[in-house]
Amino acid sequence: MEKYSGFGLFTHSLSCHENWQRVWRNPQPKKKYDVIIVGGGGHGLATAYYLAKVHNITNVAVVEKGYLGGGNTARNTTIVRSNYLWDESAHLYEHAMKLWEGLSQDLNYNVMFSQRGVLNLGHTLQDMRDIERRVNANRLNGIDGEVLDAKQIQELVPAMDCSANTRYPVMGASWQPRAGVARHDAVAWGYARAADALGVDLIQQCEVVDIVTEDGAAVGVETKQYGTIKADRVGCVVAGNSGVLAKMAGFRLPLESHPLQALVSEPIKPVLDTVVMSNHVHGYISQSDKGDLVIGAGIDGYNGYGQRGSYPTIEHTVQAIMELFPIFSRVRMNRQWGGIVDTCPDACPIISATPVENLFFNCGWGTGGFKATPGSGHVFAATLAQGEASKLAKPFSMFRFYDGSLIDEHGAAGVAH
Amino acid sequence: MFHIYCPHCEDHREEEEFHASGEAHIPRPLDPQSCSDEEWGEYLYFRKNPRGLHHELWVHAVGCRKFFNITRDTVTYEIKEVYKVGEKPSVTSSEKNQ
Amino acid sequence: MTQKNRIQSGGRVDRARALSFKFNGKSYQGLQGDTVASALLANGVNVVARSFKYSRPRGIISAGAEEPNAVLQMGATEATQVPNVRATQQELFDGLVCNSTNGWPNVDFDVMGIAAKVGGSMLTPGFYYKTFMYPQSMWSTYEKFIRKAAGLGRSPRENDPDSYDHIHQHADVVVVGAGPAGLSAALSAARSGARVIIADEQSEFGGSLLHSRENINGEPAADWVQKAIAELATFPDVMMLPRSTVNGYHDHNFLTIHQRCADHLSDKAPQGQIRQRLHRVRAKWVVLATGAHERPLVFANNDVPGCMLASAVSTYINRYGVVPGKNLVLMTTNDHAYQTALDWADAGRKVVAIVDTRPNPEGDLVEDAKRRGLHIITGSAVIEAHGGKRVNAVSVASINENGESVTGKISRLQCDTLASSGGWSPVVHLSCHTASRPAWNDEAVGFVPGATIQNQLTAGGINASYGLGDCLKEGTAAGNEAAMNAGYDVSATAPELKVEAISEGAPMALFHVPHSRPTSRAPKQFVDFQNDVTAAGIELATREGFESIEHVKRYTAMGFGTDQGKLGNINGMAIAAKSMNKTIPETGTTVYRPNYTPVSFGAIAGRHCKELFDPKRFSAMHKWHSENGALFEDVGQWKRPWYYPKPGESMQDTLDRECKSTRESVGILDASTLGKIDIQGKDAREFLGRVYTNPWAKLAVGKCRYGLMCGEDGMVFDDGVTSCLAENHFLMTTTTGGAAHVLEWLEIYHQTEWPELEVFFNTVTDHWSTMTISGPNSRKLLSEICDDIDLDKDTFRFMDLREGTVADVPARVYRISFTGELSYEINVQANYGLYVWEKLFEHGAKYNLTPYGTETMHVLRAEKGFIIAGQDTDGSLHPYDLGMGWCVSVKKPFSFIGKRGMAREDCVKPNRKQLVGLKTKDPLTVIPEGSQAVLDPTQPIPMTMLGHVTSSYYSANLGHSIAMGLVRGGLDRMGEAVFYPQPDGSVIEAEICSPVFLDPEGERQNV
Amino acid sequence: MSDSTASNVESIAQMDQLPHKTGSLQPRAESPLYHADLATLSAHSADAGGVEIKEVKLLGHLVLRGSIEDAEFLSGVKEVLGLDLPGPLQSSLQGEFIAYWVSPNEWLVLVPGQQAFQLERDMRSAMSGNFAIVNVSGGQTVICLSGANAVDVLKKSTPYDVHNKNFPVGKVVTSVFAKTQALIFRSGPESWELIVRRSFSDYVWLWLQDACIEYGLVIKD
Repeated sequence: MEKYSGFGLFTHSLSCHENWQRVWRNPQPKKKYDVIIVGGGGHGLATAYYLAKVHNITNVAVVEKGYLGGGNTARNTTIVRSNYLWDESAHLYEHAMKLWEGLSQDLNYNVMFSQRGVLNLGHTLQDMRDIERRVNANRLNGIDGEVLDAKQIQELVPAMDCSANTRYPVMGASWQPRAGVARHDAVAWGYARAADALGVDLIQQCEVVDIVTEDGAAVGVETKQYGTIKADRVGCVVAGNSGVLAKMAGFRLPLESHPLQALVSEPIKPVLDTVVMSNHVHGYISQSDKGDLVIGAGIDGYNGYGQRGSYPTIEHTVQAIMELFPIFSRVRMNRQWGGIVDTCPDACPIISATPVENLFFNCGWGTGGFKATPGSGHVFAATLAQGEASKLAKPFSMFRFYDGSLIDEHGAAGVAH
Repeated sequence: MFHIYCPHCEDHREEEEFHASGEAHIPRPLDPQSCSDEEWGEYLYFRKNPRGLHHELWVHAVGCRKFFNITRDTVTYEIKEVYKVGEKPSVTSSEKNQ
Repeated sequence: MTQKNRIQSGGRVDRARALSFKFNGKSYQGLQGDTVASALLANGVNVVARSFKYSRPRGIISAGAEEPNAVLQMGATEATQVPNVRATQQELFDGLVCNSTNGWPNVDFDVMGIAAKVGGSMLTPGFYYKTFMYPQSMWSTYEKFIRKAAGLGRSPRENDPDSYDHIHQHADVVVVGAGPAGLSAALSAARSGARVIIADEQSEFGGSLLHSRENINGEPAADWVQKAIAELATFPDVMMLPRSTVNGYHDHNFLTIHQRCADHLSDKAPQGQIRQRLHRVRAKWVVLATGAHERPLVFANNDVPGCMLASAVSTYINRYGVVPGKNLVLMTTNDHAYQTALDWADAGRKVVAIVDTRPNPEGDLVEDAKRRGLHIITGSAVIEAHGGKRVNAVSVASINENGESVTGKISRLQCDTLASSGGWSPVVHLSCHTASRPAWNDEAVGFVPGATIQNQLTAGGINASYGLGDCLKEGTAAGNEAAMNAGYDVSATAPELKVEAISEGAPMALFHVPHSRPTSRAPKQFVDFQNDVTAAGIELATREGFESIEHVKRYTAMGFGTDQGKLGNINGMAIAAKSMNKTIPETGTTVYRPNYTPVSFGAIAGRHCKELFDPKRFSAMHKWHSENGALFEDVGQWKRPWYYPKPGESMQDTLDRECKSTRESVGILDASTLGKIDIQGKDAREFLGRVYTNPWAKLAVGKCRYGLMCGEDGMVFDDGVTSCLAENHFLMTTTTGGAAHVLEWLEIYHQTEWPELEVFFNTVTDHWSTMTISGPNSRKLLSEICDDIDLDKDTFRFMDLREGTVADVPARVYRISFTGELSYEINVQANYGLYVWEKLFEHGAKYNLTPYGTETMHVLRAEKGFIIAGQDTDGSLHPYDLGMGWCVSVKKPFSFIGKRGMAREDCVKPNRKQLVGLKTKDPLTVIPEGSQAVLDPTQPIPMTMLGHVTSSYYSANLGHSIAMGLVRGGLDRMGEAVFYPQPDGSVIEAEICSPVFLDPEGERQNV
Repeated sequence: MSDSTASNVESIAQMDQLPHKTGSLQPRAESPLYHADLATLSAHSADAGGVEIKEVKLLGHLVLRGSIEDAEFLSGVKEVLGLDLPGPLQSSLQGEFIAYWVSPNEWLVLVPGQQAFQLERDMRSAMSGNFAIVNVSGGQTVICLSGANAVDVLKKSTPYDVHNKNFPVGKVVTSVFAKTQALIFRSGPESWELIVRRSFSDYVWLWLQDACIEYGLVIKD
């Protein structure tokens, strides 16, 4: 793998950039792999990378129906934070956060991880109780965070209306300084390039139409373009399609797919240096390095695989942003779009063995998948390598929905974005 | 934004008047106490979540407050039919596993 | 008049009405009817912007929504700033102030431009990803510079003085676009009697006809437009919306139309007027008559000011009376653009040459040009433009037949304007919004709308039908079909419109003009002007393996500008396709998302902001609370009194006073916000037994009972007191925030699971005003204004209800208590709520009747260990976890909701988090709510947490702090110590105890 | 499942909720919009404008629940109110009484405030079986909108189609109204009635004032 650097870029500029190598190969699939990962999004590619790098399992294929990083990786609002309430999720997301912190260097690909901090606003007394609870839990779990009052928030975010004149005045917030945003596409591409360099086959335009099983165990996948590809273990990381893949394998998952919408403004000069999220007025916002205000909110209430939701959701989101930032009234919304999120009843993911032996699922990240990308890939790689859930993955078994050991991030008012 | 025919009001209404209430035709087990944890978990949480035709329960929340069923394509968002609670859908998926 | 490029006559501008405006601090004049762009061109302004990455000078390219360069900061005052206004769409008004957005110190002399000349060769696609990584710690510094350089305009720093509006529309036929196809569609639909809305983004209807030189029925096209508008105005059910862009086409034929009501008048909307209005439209049928955008050709230095779209040049000449230069070279792949050369010549300026990429052009316009003696160079292309801030020459060379290489020698033509036309791209954007994929049409060399499930028809340019006659015909047909589909009679036919046919030769499919040097070494050939995406960049992307068109777009940022790739996307796809040896349809398709053009956040929010962002719900006594100094707490949408501070009191002072007065004498709480559901029917009792965890079979008439409600998972989600008013009649109360959910909960079970149960649920939350008087003197107080209820403690007992009158108003009085004191909850019809409340105060003075709010209520109930659902619960606790097993009846024959759930394996295991009382070692220390419990405060991080403090207060009545909290296995740990580490490093020690801190025997409420 | 023999009159708590003191002793009743003080505002209000607004205060609001297949229920209503319960989205007017269809088993009947209790009693006596009557007079109010632009204000406020062709005089729908809901009744070519919940009435009033600015608002007491 050619090492990227400013100097390298300069060298290439002398030859008019005609000699750049391919970032990844375009291989024909082999007959059989040690591990096949279905889904070439950020999580799948990260899984492949860590399988090769940490576990030395390089006979790995990532099969992707469309193009790499083209699903939710390409559609999310790129927020990265780890201030989750429950120990299980906090440990998982903090694991991801630590990986984020060295990711550009690890991958030799600048994922533009910008630790500009995330504010989770509170507007009611109960919001503030929940914030205190979460920040205390974070602190004792070793996750940075503090509770700010309205005045401190105003100093951090001068553009926001922190006065008492709004419908739901800002009472305070949790503040995680290490949190931030990253460049979503670069995450997928960086993992893809690094995985490819370690020997992983990235097979795009390859749609899995069935999970091939023998004696109740998965032995490969049936693809539309290349027929059967065999594997000792199969890992599915197909947000937005998990239910469809599970159905192929003959079981159901405790999740439903919903549209999640987002929107951006036209690019404007820097006006917002942190990420601001409010569960109560229901919106969140950050400003990308390009200058767009990147805005999102909650899911649409119905099941949908359409990568689009309903317009009122967009309206409510914009109203929420206007409640927080009335000065943006004359700024204009450029584009809206939607992704498909697989949501679990407890707003926590599933990283799990399944009723089919050698078939593993990593899914149900709901609206919060992007931030977990490195952690998710890391623990799923360990799970696939060991053939059983790794320590951090264990609480996220799909079977928790039978015995009742849910990890309910809803109830804890964890803003699931 | 969907335009939904309410079979009770006998009128098309905007989606804003409705709430989606999830998959339809999930009867509460008649004897919950005889259910295993697994059966109860299935009832509580496990859904078909189809890509394609979906029978789902909606309520005309800002309107007549009545629940009813919709058969809708979850990809095209086309509503194929609406029918009252207790009635059977006439449009169904050809797939067996539905 | 210094408008050097304004011609003496012609166009739709009013030469009698001069308007002055400022651009980059300098004053100019334009005319009524101008856009900012036409006025700038009239004044000979060349450079309007600096490009984002390379800081190259940029001029106006187009005359419409596709403009990528002329994107300005507008606004005369801080509060009325608008970033990123497209000069080609903004109508000029007197006093308009605008500025370029990039360029320092100014667009004409830009320091960044010099830097970019040096470093520009490194700014390839992906350069961010390849650099700035080392050292890790420096990224945040690099990022600051990157951010500063990015962005176009800036946000206002003050609040918008204007208001915005939404309006709902319903139409049989919505016609998008009021060009020839749209107008004829609207006319035919309107004539059938259908309800029609026709919207167009421009200031006046007519579309291309506004600058056309063609005739309809022997009259100038613009005259036909006026007649069409006049006829449409005669139909009462036709709505015409100029200055209104259909921005989004959503599922089930829902459209959003963004109307600029006052943007053309002034910075700030005139008094009483709305700046912009968003129409939310439900259409039975939609006719898309959105026309087409001309494609520029991609050649070297094609961004030098003076390079323009051919049709835009015609528009400026014919519509605005502005010739944007002196000497024109036109490069075209098609006949249509010849009109531009003809228009230019008609305006009396010099056409240097027409460079046609086709070897043998033929067609009426070509012949026309030949007749007029215009110099036509065939089989050739402009391969490079020359000049800095304005084109001064172009290089022309012959090219091979498929346009892939330069075949002849290069000659140079002097000129100041280069108009180019690479053909037309149908405006398929709206048809893509509902996930319909456009389809490639080889003949038309463009994407046309693909299959859709929406009730959608298309007419005119969007179908790649560019002849005027075809547009009119298709429009009429689509209007008829739409009206017919919507149920109207369209049998009456109107006379066909006569248009002179123009024969056109076939266009050439050319996107990327070859250069004598390879793309990577040729001067920059821009594809997406706003994001500085070049042909070389696209080729590099594919070379590096970004082969999907989505990858190419994301890697290069092509199409991600505010113009959303209206000019560049097709060219970019063609270049990507060529570099991968694929066809365009093989490379992929292009999908557009809403909005078609950007929409102000203000317009999207409408009136739903500030005070009206969300309803404020008030009880009947709200005014009294405000007048008596209450501070309010938001609970759901309700404004509830939080506490009533007296002058000079701290919050704790107030709470201490309110708590003490209540326990010592009597306090009063407005409890009207609690949800109230009237339940009638012979199966009401059975129903209650199924939805509550405790038994209801034997609750006697006139009695009340507390109930817990769980989900099927066994977790508590609401609670409240339900009273038996009569054998088949109950009144259920819910939490304030949970009222709507509980009612829907009851309905879903009734309607879908147990329809056989005869029961009706109705909300009566708003009907009753509820005031709770609590404290040892509450009976005395009540007795003063209630003489028809026997208040004797043994007659009207705890958990009884009575009917009578209070202050002469019929009332239901419930002897229930959330404070542990003797309490009466008085319910009267809400129209009398304030009256009775005031009467209580009239009589309460002698008992020091003290109003208290939610905070004191919380303290008083916590002294008694009563939970608040939503504060002490979080959806993960079942009744046993709360120590409320007494409220669960396992004996009920029906498996009530929650019973099975709370018996699951994880729910019955020991050591769950359980709700207990907490007594701090230091009685004056109040553990902050949300503090986390540990057993070993010295354990290194991560520490093992046992649960958190849910409720915690200082109790003035007890003289020490009290708290409730969750502790793992807490119910079996009474007397044990737990520790609460605080952010400041201190640790609060507490002892686990019963949550009932006061009057454990419950004597006070029974007095 | 109807085998109940206990008369509805006994098994349901009926309560006359209006005070009976008269004259100076009569308790003061306050309609939901009392606080907006429309009386004072109307004194200063413009005489002409596109929209006229008025609260119809303190009517009796009775919710009737029952089945249209229950002949006794229908005849009981007819006997007492003199009207046939209307079908979906329809209203039925009889003298001072008007019934609005709300849902397949629900109607709202507006009657003079003082008659509500007696009418409830009479209806209960006239029927048996599975039905319910709920007095909600304190919980909602009627706001009349009229004038040439009343329809425009409605178009700003509700997504429902209020055009003549879809919403003739006499029709009634419950729909979204701004961010709350309202029962919307067309009482005449240019007049409409909104029935809104008490706790939302201030919000609706604020909304209406704002939405009417461009048309001119006339306030009537």
